[in-house]
Order: sequence, then C-alpha cells, then structure tokens
Amino acid sequence: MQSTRNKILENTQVTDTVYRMVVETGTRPEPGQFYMLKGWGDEGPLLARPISVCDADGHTVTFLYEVRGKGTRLLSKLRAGEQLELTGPAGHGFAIEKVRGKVAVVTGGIGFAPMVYVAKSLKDCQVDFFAGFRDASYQLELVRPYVQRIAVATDSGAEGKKGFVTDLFDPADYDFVLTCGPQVMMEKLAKACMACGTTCYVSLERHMACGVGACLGCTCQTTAGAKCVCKDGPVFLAQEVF
Amino acid sequence: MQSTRNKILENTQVTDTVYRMVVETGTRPEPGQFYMLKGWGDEGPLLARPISVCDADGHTVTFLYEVRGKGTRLLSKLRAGEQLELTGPAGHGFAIEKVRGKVAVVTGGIGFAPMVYVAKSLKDCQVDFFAGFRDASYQLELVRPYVQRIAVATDSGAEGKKGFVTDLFDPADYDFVLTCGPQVMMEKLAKACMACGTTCYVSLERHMACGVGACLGCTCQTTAGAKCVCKDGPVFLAQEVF
Amino acid sequence: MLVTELCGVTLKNPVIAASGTFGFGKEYAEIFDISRLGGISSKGLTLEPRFGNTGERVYETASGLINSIGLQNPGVEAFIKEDLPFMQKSGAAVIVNLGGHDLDSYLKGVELLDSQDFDLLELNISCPNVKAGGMAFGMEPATAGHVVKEVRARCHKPLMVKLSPNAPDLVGVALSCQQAGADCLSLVNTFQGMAIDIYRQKPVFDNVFAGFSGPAILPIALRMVYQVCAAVEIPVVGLGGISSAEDAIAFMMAGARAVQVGTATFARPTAMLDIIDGMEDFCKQQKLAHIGDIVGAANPGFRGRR
Amino acid sequence: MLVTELCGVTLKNPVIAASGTFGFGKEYAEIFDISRLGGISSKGLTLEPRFGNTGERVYETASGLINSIGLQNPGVEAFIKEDLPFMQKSGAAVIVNLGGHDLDSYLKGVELLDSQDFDLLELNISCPNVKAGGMAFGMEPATAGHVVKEVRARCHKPLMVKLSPNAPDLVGVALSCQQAGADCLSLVNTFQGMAIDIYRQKPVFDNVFAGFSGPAILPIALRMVYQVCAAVEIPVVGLGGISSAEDAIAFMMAGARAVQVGTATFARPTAMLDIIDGMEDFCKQQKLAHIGDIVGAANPGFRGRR
Ligand SMILES: Cc1cc2nc3c(=O)[nH]c(=O)nc-3n(C[C@H](O)[C@H](O)[C@H](O)COP(=O)(O)OP(=O)(O)OC[C@H]3O[C@@H](n4cnc5c(N)ncnc54)[C@H](O)[C@@H]3O)c2cc1C
Ligand SMILES: Cc1cc2nc3c(=O)[nH]c(=O)nc-3n(C[C@H](O)[C@H](O)[C@H](O)COP(=O)(O)OP(=O)(O)OC[C@H]3O[C@@H](n4cnc5c(N)ncnc54)[C@H](O)[C@@H]3O)c2cc1C
Ligand SMILES: Cc1cc2nc3c(=O)[nH]c(=O)nc-3n(C[C@H](O)[C@H](O)[C@H](O)COP(=O)(O)O)c2cc1C
Ligand SMILES: Cc1cc2nc3c(=O)[nH]c(=O)nc-3n(C[C@H](O)[C@H](O)[C@H](O)COP(=O)(O)O)c2cc1C
Ligand code: FES
Ligand code: FES
Repeated sequence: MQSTRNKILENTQVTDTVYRMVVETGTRPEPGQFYMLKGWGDEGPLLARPISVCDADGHTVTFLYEVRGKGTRLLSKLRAGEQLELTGPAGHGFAIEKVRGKVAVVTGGIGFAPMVYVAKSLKDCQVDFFAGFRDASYQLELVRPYVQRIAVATDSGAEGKKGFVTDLFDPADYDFVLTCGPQVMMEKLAKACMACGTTCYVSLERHMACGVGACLGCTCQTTAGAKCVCKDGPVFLAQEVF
Repeated sequence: MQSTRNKILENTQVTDTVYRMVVETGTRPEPGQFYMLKGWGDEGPLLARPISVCDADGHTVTFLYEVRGKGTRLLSKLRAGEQLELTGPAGHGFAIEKVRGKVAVVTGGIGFAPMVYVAKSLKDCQVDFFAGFRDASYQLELVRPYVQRIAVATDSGAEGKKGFVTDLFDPADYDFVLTCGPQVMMEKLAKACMACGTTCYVSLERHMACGVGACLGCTCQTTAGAKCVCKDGPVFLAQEVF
Repeated sequence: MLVTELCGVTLKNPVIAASGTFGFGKEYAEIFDISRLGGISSKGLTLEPRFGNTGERVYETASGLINSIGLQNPGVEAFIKEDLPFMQKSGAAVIVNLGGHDLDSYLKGVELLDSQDFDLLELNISCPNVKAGGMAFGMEPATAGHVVKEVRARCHKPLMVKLSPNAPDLVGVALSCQQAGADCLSLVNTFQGMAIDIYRQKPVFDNVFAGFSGPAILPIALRMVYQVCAAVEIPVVGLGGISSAEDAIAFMMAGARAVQVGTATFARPTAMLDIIDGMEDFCKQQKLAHIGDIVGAANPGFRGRR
Repeated sequence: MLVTELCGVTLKNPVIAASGTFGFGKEYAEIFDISRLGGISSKGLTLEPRFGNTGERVYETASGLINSIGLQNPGVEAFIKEDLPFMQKSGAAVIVNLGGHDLDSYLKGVELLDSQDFDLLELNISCPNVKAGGMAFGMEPATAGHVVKEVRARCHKPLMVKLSPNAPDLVGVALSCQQAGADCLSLVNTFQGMAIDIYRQKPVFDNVFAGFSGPAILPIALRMVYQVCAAVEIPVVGLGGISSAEDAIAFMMAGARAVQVGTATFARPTAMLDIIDGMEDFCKQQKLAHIGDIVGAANPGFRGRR
C-alpha cells in the first residue's frame, strides 16, 4: 500500500452523473480492492473518498464513479494532466483464484464499477453478468469481452427487465455468486445463495475515515468478530456477515 | 452593489505569481473600487477575497492579482468559461473628478493593479506613473497610453532604479499624489505630501470578512472617527488616516 | 409553509440574520431583498457608543472565522435615531440586540429602548470579546438569572436571551434564564478561540482570545441546542455555523423554533435566501404542511411546543 | 534541531501520532517510514476487550470529523502479546494510551502494563464516547486528581494525562492532575459534538453525541493549550486540529513542548512527515538552533520550562 500523487490521464463523463477516470500508476491491484482518492488540497472535504478499481493494466488504474456529494463532484472537475492523491490499493478483494465453474456476477447501481475488473480477471469460469440500474445501463462494453451473457434490469423498466436484478436468475444455477451493490440487494442475494448452497462473496460499503484500518470507523460484526471493512474487506463471504 | 455569478472570459498567468482575470459584467465600477471574489463553492476558504478593479469597460471587469495563499491560488486555477461569485463593486474609489493638474500615481507591488484603472480614468491631467516592484515590472503596457512618464524602482535593482519607489520623485512637484501599496510606503509618502501641501489619496488594505460594511472587521481610526475600509474606503485622504 | 410564531411575533420564515453580522440591514439591503428574511437582529448595542477593539479584528480559519470586533456600535441613543427607523421599514421582524458591562448599563439601555417600536429584545449576555459584552453574566446560572430578572421587570417586549457556549454549565444557565422570565433563548454566541502569528511569535489579536464562529463550530453548537431543548420549555432559536438549508433543518429537528445565520452571510451574501428556498423545497419534498412540524423531531427529550 | 525531551524520554522530534488515529502503527507502517515519528500513542486500551459502538461511527463535517468508535480495542492483555512488540520495534517513542470505566479497571490495567517495556503511559480520562473512556473522571478537578493519584502510586513510567476539552473547569482539572503527580499533560481530546440525519429525522450516531476533531476545532484547542500552559509547570503536549507545520508551531508557541496529530493523518497519511519537514524548514528560515526555543514564545504567562 502506498500514498502517492499520480497523474490523471483521462477524466470523462459517461452519463449524467457517472465519470470515468484513468490514472497513471504501476501498481497492480487485486479485483475488488479500492483506493482512497483525494483530488484537492486543504481546500475541499477533509477526507479522501474510497473508490474501487474498475480496471487496471500495470500502467494505469481506471475508476468509474458516480457524483453523489462534494467529494465526487470535485473529482469530476479534475482534468487530464492534474494530480490525484491516491492511497492504496486498499483492502482484500474477491479471492478470484478460488472461483471456478459457473459464476454469476451481480451488480446494483455503481456497484457495477469493481465488477468490471472482477469479470475481466476471472479465469477458467463461465461468467454470466447481471446488472441493475435505475434507468439505463452504461459501460457494458467494458465487460462484454469477458462474459458469456449480460442481462440488465432497471428500476424504471426503461431498459432490460423492470424490477430487481436478483429476479433475473436463480442462484442455484451457479457455483459462485460475486456481488456489489446496495446493502439490501446484497443481503437478499446472500440469503438466497446460503439457502441453496451457492458460495457468495459480497463487497460491503461503509463510511470510512482512514481507509487503511487505523480508525476503526468502518467496523462490521462478522462470525469471526469485529472486522474492518476497509482492511479485512470490503469483500466478505456472505455467511460471515449476513 | 450586487452579488452575482459571472462568467470568466480569460484567466492568464502574467508572471511567476501574478495572474490577470477578465470577467463578464455590465457594471461600471469607479477607479479604486474592488470586488469580493469567490471562485469555489463550500469547498475552499470560507470567505471571499477582496481584489481591486484593474480595468473595466462596461462589458467586462479585469482583475490583476498575486497568488499569496489559498484563496488566490484557487482563483489562479479557474479557467475561461467557469463561474466566479462577485460581490461589488464595493467601497469608494479615488475621487478622480476632483483630481486636476500634475498627478503622481505611485504603486508598490500588486498595489499596481487598481492604479491601472485610475491612470486610465484620469481626465485633463498630466500623469506621471511611479511603480515599485520586487525584481521586475509587469503589465506596464496597460498604463503607457494614459500617462506622460513611467518610472520603475525595484528592490533588487534588476530593473529601473534600485530602492524605494518614493525616491523616484519629489511630491512637491505635483498637485496630487494617488497611491496604493504597502502600508509603510504609503505612510511615508503621505507624510511627505502633507509636509509639502500636496493632496494625497491612499488606498488602504485590511483583512476583510464581509467587504460591505456589515462586520466591522476592517475598521480604521480616522480624524472623522471609526470608518470601514471596505465601505468608507479603501481610498482615504492622507490626513484622515495618517 | 414557513411562517413561524416566536413569542407572539410572526416571522415570515424561521430565518433570522444574526447580530453583528448584518449591521442594521442597510449594507445587505443594497445587495438583496432583505424583506424576505424572517427577522434581523441588530448589531450588538451598548448604552454608550464604542469604538471596539484595536489591532486585527478578523481571522479566517479552516471553515471558521475568529473575530475581535469588540462591540463597535453607535450606542443606544444614536441607534434609535439613525438606524432603528431603517430596520422598522425593512419588512423583516426587528430584533434589537443589547449588551452591557454592568447591570446598570443594561437597565439604562432597556429603559431607552422599551418605548420604541420593535419586535423582540435580544439580551446579549455572551459576547466573549469585551467586558461590555456581558459574557461575565452569561457564564453562571445565578448571575445570568439575576440580570434577566431585572431586565424582565423593565422590558415590555418579548425577551430573548442569547447564551454563551463558553458557559461551564450551559443547561443550568438556560434553566435559570427561563426561570427569571426569558420568553425565549438564542444560542450559541461565539466560542472563545485564538490564533497565533508564528512569524511575529504573538497572538494575532490584541485581546489574545476572540470569538470563533462559522461552519467549523456547527457540530458543537448543534449538540448544545439539542441539550438545551431537552431542558427548557420556552422556544429556542438555534445558531452556530449554519450555512445551508440542511444545517438549518438539523437545528430545528434538534428543537429550535427558528434559526439565525451569521458568518455564512459573509461567505455568500445571499446565503439566507438560499436557506429559505431550501427549507421550502424540503417541506414540499417531504410533504410537510409546515416547517414547524419538524421542530424537535430528532430530539426525544424535546420539551418545547411545536 | 528537532530533538525533544519529554519527562526524561527523548523524542526524535516533537511530533506524536495521536491515540486512536494510528492503530498500533502497523497500518501506516505499510505506507511510510514510521520510525521518523517522534512518538506513537497507541489506540486507547481498556482492561477488557471492547467491540465499540454500534451504528455509524464516522461522519465528516466542515473541516472536521465526528467519531463514535467507542474505544474498540483488544484489551490490555492481548495488546501486550500482539501489538506492543510491533510498537517497540517501530523506532518511535512508545506511548500506551489507557482508558477505564472505574478506578479499579484503570488500576488493573496499569498493573498489567507497568512491567512492560514502553516509554510513557497516557492516561485517558477524556474519551467522550463511552463510560469506559473515563470522561466522567476528566470532568472535575477532584475526580481527575483522585484517579491520577492512584495510578501514579502504581505506575513507574512517566505519566501523561490526557484532558477533555469538555471539562467545565479545564485549568482546574489540569492543576489537579499536576498536583496528583502527573508528569505531563496532553490536550485536547475530542469535543462533544453531534450530527442529525435530516432525512431519517434522527441523530446520526446511536449514542447521539460523539467526539469531534480535526482542523475545525483548532482555534478552541489552541486557546485551551495556551490557558493550561499559563497555569501548570509540567510539560504540555498540544493537539487538536493540527494539520500543518504552521499549526504545530502555533501550539508550541502557546507553550506545548510537543504536539500530537490525529485526524490530519486520515486526510493525508504522510501529514506528520510534512509537519516534521516543515518544522525543520522553519528552524532554518528563522535561524533557530532548536525548535524548543519557541516553546511558550507567544504566551507571556507560560510557566513551564523550555
Ligand atoms: C470500498 C468502497 C468502494 C467504493 N467504490 C466506489 C466506486 O467504485 N464508484 C463510486 O461511484 N462509488 C464508490 N464508493 C462510494 C463512494 O465512496 C461514495 O459515493 C463517496 O465517498 C461519496 O462522497 P461525496 O463526497 O461525493 O458525498 P458526500 O457529500 O460525502 O455524501 C453524499 C452521499 O454519499 C454517502 N457517502 C459519503 N461518504 C461515503 C462513504 N465513504 N461510503 C459510502 N457512502 C458514502 C453519504 O452518506 C451521502 O449519502 C465506494 C465506497 C466504498 C466504501
Ligand atoms: C480593498 C483591497 C483590494 C485588494 N486588491 C488586490 C488586487 O487587486 N490584487 C491583489 O493581488 N491583491 C489585492 N488585495 C489583497 C488580496 O485581497 C489578498 O492578497 C488576498 O485576500 C489573500 O488571500 P489568500 O487566500 O490568497 O491568502 P491567505 O492564505 O488568506 O493569506 C496569505 C497572505 O495574505 C494576507 N491576506 C489575507 N487576506 C487578506 C486580506 N483580506 N487583505 C489583505 N491581506 C490579506 C495574509 O495576512 C497573508 O499574509 C486587495 C486587498 C484589499 C483589502
Ligand atoms: C463579526 C461578528 C460580529 C458579531 N457581533 C455580535 C454582536 O454584536 N452581538 C451578538 O450577540 N453576537 C455577535 N456575533 C455572534 C453571532 O451573532 C453568532 O452568534 C455567531 O457568529 C455564531 O453564528 P454563526 O456561526 O452563524 O456566525 C458576532 C459574530 C461575528 C462573526
Ligand atoms: C477516530 C478517532 C479515534 C480516537 N480514539 C481515541 C482513543 O482511543 N483514545 C484517545 O485518548 N483519544 C482518541 N481520539 C482522540 C485523538 O487522539 C485526539 O485527541 C483528537 O482527535 C484531537 O486531535 P485531532 O484534531 O488532531 O484529531 C480519537 C480520535 C479519532 C478521530
Ligand atoms: S476506515 Fe478507518 S478503519 Fe476502516
Ligand atoms: S470587511 Fe466587513 S465591515 Fe469591512
């Protein structure tokens, strides 16, 4: 893990509220890891913001992020050539070396971001990708090369199936389910997986201050005691946390 | 006086530390007036920064500013097309309609900025322009069309005469002296003018919170009692304040 | 939707310009329509005119402001002649803020003011910058109660008492003011803070300590408002660092009937208009008939009326 | 140039990582060379392990942070076995921070720790988040003096007592701790603050109130350090919102012998290294032989030694 200043190579708007940023760095994060990002000095929010790795190739790391508040709004205003303060790669990702066979990757909203890199990194698996959005999908082309099938659900029904992404498939048909999205969606999915014996990994979200395991601000209760989402997660085995 | 959001038309670097910004606005400030500038939202310094009018033409206002700390550094990062929050024009400028005859305009450092617009606005006067800088002059071309003579002094002697700008001339040779610069320089000059009977106007600087006369943070003691530099000044008759 | 009643006075909305940050309204009247405000609290007055403190008077900190104005003001008489008429025509409720350096100066000030036409008297027993600010009175329940009782006896306007966050027993002071006849309370005034000029190796302010305000202090001010609202039954006006509608709503949910906005106006002159508009949007979005419905909603111990 | 002596312990420089913001040093050791620090204060320990508080634990405010960690820690015994060895090898002075919910738990904790190898014991009588944090002890001079005296009698390490800015009579508490045998004081711990979630109409934290820190609080913390340094003779370690060398130098000029840095490390993990470098630059630029020369320079009432 490092704390560095890196050059932004690209920061482009993808939808109304979603941006993609490419940053120069030689580190090779694991799928599911994240960085703490700060694109402002003392002027701007106090804390850095956790953003998952959406792609990485040994020279660059790509982030896909949604503008929600001040921090992400400031990130969206940065331009190619400017510097970004990065701390990471942080946390433990999806143990993809253990994942084999039929895999469902399931995302809700911007939880899509880390799962791009996950889908790309899975080896020797048949991957189906299920993605839920509010109204419209974005950046699906990033995953298409790596998966067998993509199915979309939207809240509004404007694209794909109207309703929950979890209604698109039966977890029992898969050996593994890997998911990132709203807590309620993940909880429902995790319980379904546990009921049918499918191994399920979830990527949790918590408000974070340090992002490295020092402040104990992101603790969650697990079967193995209190764990830091930032350092011991964000990825956990479903039965550890639900 | 108004509080508006205005479009930045230009923001260019003039020297290592000095920038020029042109903003779209139809207001016609008086020479010596200033605006409170804020080029950031809630992220950035709490308060706006006072910057004098360096030029104005009824369509635009130009600022010339030196990067000293956080606020001015953030201003320097704004780009054409972005918005600036402006409150002003604030204060009372140089009473130029009363200024006649032989006039010395005397500036120290970035105190040069307001005096460009002053020199341009003086009518029916013979104007000599004396400017002091640390190492090198800048933007003298802005005043050249409006004055008879320009003389420069620098602290280092790298350009013009080495030493104080006040050593470049004798106030007794002038009917009016108009000045903006460091407090010590203005005080010295004001006293010399008072000694020889030359009318002298000085533009004071104070830390400001509101810039409009509401907080009483910028009060100075004058012969006419407590005055706000922001509202009753920044320009005062020398004998009122020294 | 935003109309608010405070001690029998009707405010258009619960947003009041805080004392010392809005002069007597004239300056900002040039910039925006001040009749849209719920109320305006005047610059803090004293019986005699005051020049205020020497040296630096304002200093910016991270999301905050330290001031050492020291109650510069024209004195009660000049105010009545020269500034009150403007405030009366402002269209906002008129609140007169009064400080004093001893009981006598408070009482003489009240005597002069009582016959004038305005809505509320805000008794400042909490300015940390000068003895005349009365913070000495605001620090202890007994002294606070005493001055409030004496003023109450001579004042026929609704009486709001402004409390100091520097009081060791703030809730005790609040209860004592209620007991002594205050109609409502406003809190907080500025926190005692300081700054050091490391190049001159000296405190920035001639007085060493000065008053600290702005968004930085909000979490502490909100906690104090919450605590006081769980103790007193009279209405509370909350302030301290409010700069957005969300902030103002948080204070109201803690139990404040109305709010004041100070430093935020320096940062953006029209901040209060945005707060008023934001409150209205919030009511619509949350389907609230009236902003008053949320007063105390987040404070199970809230003892006031809605 | 920066070497500092604190109660007989030699620090490479006056910059110490504040308790609860640096774990036991392991996490940040992956990011930078922690042996460059003057000292590290451990996460606050309690005799028994604690899970800490439920619900939200961190909330960002304007230039500040509110936390409700609630002293999550492995307990003294597990600390001695699993974490102390790492701290001992860190290369920085080792400070062990200890909280307690009653006198007995403090004393048992001290008993277990006293025979271990570390430099200073920091007695936390000021955590506002839990009873176990001991803020109850830190609020009054008498109770503070009592716990310090009892701990002093059983502790052979230099004893630093960490004070709460929430104490109504902070200077009284400081004097009482000195009297009871504290070798030095550290202040401030977090301020009691709160936040409200206006969409859920509830306080953000399950405990309602939580601890407020970061650059926002600096002006108040600095004032408190200045006041305490004008009262006590023992060394003071200043903290509260420090995020730059200028900030740290201001605390030292107020009278602090050393400083601690907490929240700023979250904002930028290497903040303390920049502060150390900045202090060195300041010494050179101002031609100071030693950073200690500025201690108390801006505080005419400073009663300590340089
Ligand atoms: C491990 C991890 C990985 C993440 N990866 C991504 C990603 O790849 N792309 C992406 O767009 N977002 C991601 N997020 C969420 C992202 O961190 C938040 O949206 C962001 O911090 C909001 O900051 P803000 O300043 O824009 O919003 P704020 O103004 O701080 O708040 C706006 C909203 O965001 C919520 N929020 C604020 N901080 C956090 C936080 N630390 N965690 C979760 N919610 C928060 C607030 O509760 C509020 O509802 C991730 C979060 C975590 C914990
Ligand atoms: C009426 C008036 C007109 C001005 N016109 C110009 C101008 O045309 N061009 C220009 O470059 N500068 C001008 N200034 C000065 C300018 O306002 C300050 O340089 C600026 O506010 C510094 O802000 P900062 O955030 O960059 O620096 P900070 O980080 O706030 O401080 C850096 C340094 O600037 C000083 N400073 C901070 N705020 C002020 C302030 N309000 N007034 C004076 N000094 C301050 C500080 O003491 C410190 O030494 C003017 C000031 C006034 C009062
Ligand atoms: C420059 C300034 C002057 C002030 N003068 C007064 C005053 O005269 N009387 C008073 O009761 N409060 C005074 N205050 C305190 C404010 O009214 C308010 O209580 C405090 O600033 C906290 O609110 P805020 O954070 O919204 O500014 C002053 C505050 C500032 C910043
Ligand atoms: C997340 C967090 C956890 C903390 N835990 C402790 C603790 O366990 N023991 C303690 O004495 N202080 C604790 N503190 C207080 C800090 O050590 C410090 O006193 C306070 O944060 C003020 O300094 P700062 O503004 O530099 O952060 C904690 C602070 C934070 C932000
Ligand atoms: S965010 Fe600090 S421990 Fe996880
Ligand atoms: S800056 Fe507020 S009165 Fe001048």
